[in-house]
Amino acid sequence: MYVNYYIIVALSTTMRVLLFGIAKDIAGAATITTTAVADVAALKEWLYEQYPALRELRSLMIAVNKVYANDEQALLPGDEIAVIPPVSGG
Amino acid sequence: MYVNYYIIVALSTTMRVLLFGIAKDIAGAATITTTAVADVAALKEWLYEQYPALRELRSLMIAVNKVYANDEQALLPGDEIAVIPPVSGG
Amino acid sequence: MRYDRQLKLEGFGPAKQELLHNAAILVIGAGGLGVPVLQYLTAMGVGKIGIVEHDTISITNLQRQVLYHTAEQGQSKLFSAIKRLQQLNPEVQFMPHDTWLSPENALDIFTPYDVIVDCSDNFGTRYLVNDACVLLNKPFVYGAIHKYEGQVSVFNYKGSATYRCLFPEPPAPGTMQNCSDIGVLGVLPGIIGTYQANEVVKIICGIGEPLANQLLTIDTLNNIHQVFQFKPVRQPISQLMEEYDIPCDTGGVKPLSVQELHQWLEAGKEVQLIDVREPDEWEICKLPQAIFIPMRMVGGMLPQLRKDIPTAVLCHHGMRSMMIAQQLDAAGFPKVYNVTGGIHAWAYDIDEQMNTY
Amino acid sequence: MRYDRQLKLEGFGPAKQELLHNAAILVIGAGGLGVPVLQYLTAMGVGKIGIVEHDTISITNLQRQVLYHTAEQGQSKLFSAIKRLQQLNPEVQFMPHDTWLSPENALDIFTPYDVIVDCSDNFGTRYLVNDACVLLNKPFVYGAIHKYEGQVSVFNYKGSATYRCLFPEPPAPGTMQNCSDIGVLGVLPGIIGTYQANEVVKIICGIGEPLANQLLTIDTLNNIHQVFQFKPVRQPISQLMEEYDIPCDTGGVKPLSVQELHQWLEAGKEVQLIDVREPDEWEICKLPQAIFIPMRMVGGMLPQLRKDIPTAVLCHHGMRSMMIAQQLDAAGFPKVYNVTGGIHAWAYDIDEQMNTY
Repeated sequence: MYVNYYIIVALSTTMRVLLFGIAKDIAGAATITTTAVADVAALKEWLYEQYPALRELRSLMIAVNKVYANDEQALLPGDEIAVIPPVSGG
Repeated sequence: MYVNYYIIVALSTTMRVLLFGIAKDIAGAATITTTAVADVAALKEWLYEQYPALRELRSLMIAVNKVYANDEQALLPGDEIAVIPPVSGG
Repeated sequence: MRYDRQLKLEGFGPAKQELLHNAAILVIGAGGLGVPVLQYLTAMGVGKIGIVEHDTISITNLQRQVLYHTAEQGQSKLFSAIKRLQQLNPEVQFMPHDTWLSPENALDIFTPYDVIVDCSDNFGTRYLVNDACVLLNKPFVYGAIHKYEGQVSVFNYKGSATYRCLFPEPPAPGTMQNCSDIGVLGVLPGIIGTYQANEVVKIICGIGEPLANQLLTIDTLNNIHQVFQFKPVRQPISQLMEEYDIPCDTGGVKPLSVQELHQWLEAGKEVQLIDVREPDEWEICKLPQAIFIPMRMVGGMLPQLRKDIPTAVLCHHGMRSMMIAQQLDAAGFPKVYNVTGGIHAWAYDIDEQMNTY
Repeated sequence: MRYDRQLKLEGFGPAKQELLHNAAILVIGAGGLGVPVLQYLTAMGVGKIGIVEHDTISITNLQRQVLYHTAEQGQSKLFSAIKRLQQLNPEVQFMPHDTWLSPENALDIFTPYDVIVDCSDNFGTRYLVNDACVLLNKPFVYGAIHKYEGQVSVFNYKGSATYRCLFPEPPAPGTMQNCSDIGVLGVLPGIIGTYQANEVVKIICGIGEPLANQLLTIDTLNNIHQVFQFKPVRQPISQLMEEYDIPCDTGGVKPLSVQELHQWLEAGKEVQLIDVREPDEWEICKLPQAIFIPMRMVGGMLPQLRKDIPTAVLCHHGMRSMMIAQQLDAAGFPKVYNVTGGIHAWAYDIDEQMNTY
């Protein structure tokens, strides 16, 4: 048995966001950097402002550390954020 | 930009080993626990002693933290160890 | 003898083969995803396979729909597929549903099946499949593709989350997600479809861990696989919606081919050509007549743009420019055009000396 | 028109399609892995495809080799495959190599091709493919399967590591890796083969990141994907070995069916039946005549075992017991038998009341 203690020291004022599917196309990049935002709702607001076309997707899944996140979820520096739009191709 | 500092405190005297392919069949488990061993050579020796059939495979790839490891590589508590035998099915 | 390799397989064997034999699976769509799903479920010995398909075989299908023959263009996909699958395994019983799925027929069609496999190619059908599966309490195996990426999941399985738990409603009418044909690498639906077939087998046979409450994303260019966890957010459905089709009316935006644009520019026609790419793209290649306004700057520049002449929007392949063209159209610009295929098409069809990327 | 969806695809387009058209790909084996590789490379428009295959179609192939028809049993896989693939895409040129790959023919066969795709099913061929690719400086795309797991990699690509950098030499002659038929789920080679086809396209077209110096492992039961990194360990090869076949002589170990074992036990034949499973398995079901010695204890128990009567070794499916049977045979035990299919087969074929797991 072993135990890991992680001490995360945040020097960060920005956040890295991974984009999937058409969100990647709209932003023109697979990864973007945001100013630090407090929660998922604020992140979405920032995204919609930067890339108005994202709003047209209507449903935009945000995952934090590989788990689906509600609008209320707080974001911390170092969180792994993913933006996953719906995909319809077949 | 952000920086993570990890401080890993080892309380461990055993190690967890993931088995793939026929190594899993030979051991009868996908994960086994070894006594702590110093390096990859010692790990292989332990494996061959526990499961003599593994020696017949002749080439047994050991990966530590997702990277191929030579016999000389030291093992630390918390390392993610994988045993990957050759596979021939098609 | 046919299933010898599965009968011998540790963790499978005769009991699991019997479960496959007793199963009835419905596959929605016999296209890019449906073909590999059908091929492998047929080969492995599912007892009864239903197929919903009403399309005919087109030459543009054949780059990814490997079941069909070039000589079969114009023929029914449904019956060509069944003919071919029967040649592979005559022990399987096939049920043809020669129709498009609709709110009128979905519940009746789904009722006799144990698992629904969604291999459709549009949001309307995907939401209809979801809602019908929720109403009938049937699991459905989801796969979808976009360019070089795929998604796989299992919805509504033993109370697990549904498609609407992830994506409550479809993209807006007229958006490119619904309406543009953005292309696909032929092998991608092969990868995603085989994963779907695998999930079906896992559900039917009770082996392994199906992707319930998990979304697998696959980036085939970089071999990055991620699994995202989520939970059911139950929103009760009491009946299907009346309409699932999402109109593709793109407002006043008209397509403009690079050939037409070329003629306009040669003829000196007055047009406001806006290139919405990023600065590093602009460095590589540009049209001298274009105004350079990166996509994210367009909103702030609207007052400076002319509304008295036609506007054509250009990007790399015609996707970002479609977004901006729609924005301009909505903002009241008259005669907004989107340059189809973007500067990439220009480089190939008009100016072969142009740098490409 | 045929390749419209690829021509439209951002990052692909006419230039990449032309690279596919100009490429010559050799596929070793038209079996479980080879079929999806061939189907998708053909559909996507590779210019020239060579196939090395000398086997005939067997009914047991059809659970995973979805290209063939039940009516074609006994016919040449090679020519059936080419006939079917030509119906899919007559624009592709197919080169039949109606032979088994050998040290005598490998270099000549490989020379005209740009990429070699290893879809073989045995270690001898895999090491031969590796060595020939190293000698000729050609990349090869590797795929291999075991039960519910697969491996994919790209070897010898622009100086990257080779198969022997990972696995310097093949398993010993007679080991089960070479010689037992352990079964496979039909859809697994479909998943791995489509990944291989994707890697071929990435190499030919220069898109994405091919799996050079990376081994992708896929666990299809639990959807666990891992990528392991490694580096070239150059061991110069100046010529092929004389012989690559790995003999399957399993010493004195003979197979024993559960039917035969049943007859022996009914008849009271004197036999030392050793069950080498683990205690929790023994709890679930057992044969009353068996001696229980978990696998890892057998080595220490050898002096207590009888050498004057035949020994039969039993486990769950016949794999662990084969290992032990070989160990006993090597230790000088006479008349060593391995119970084929293990206690699982017994439960299905002899005693339907027995608990299974």
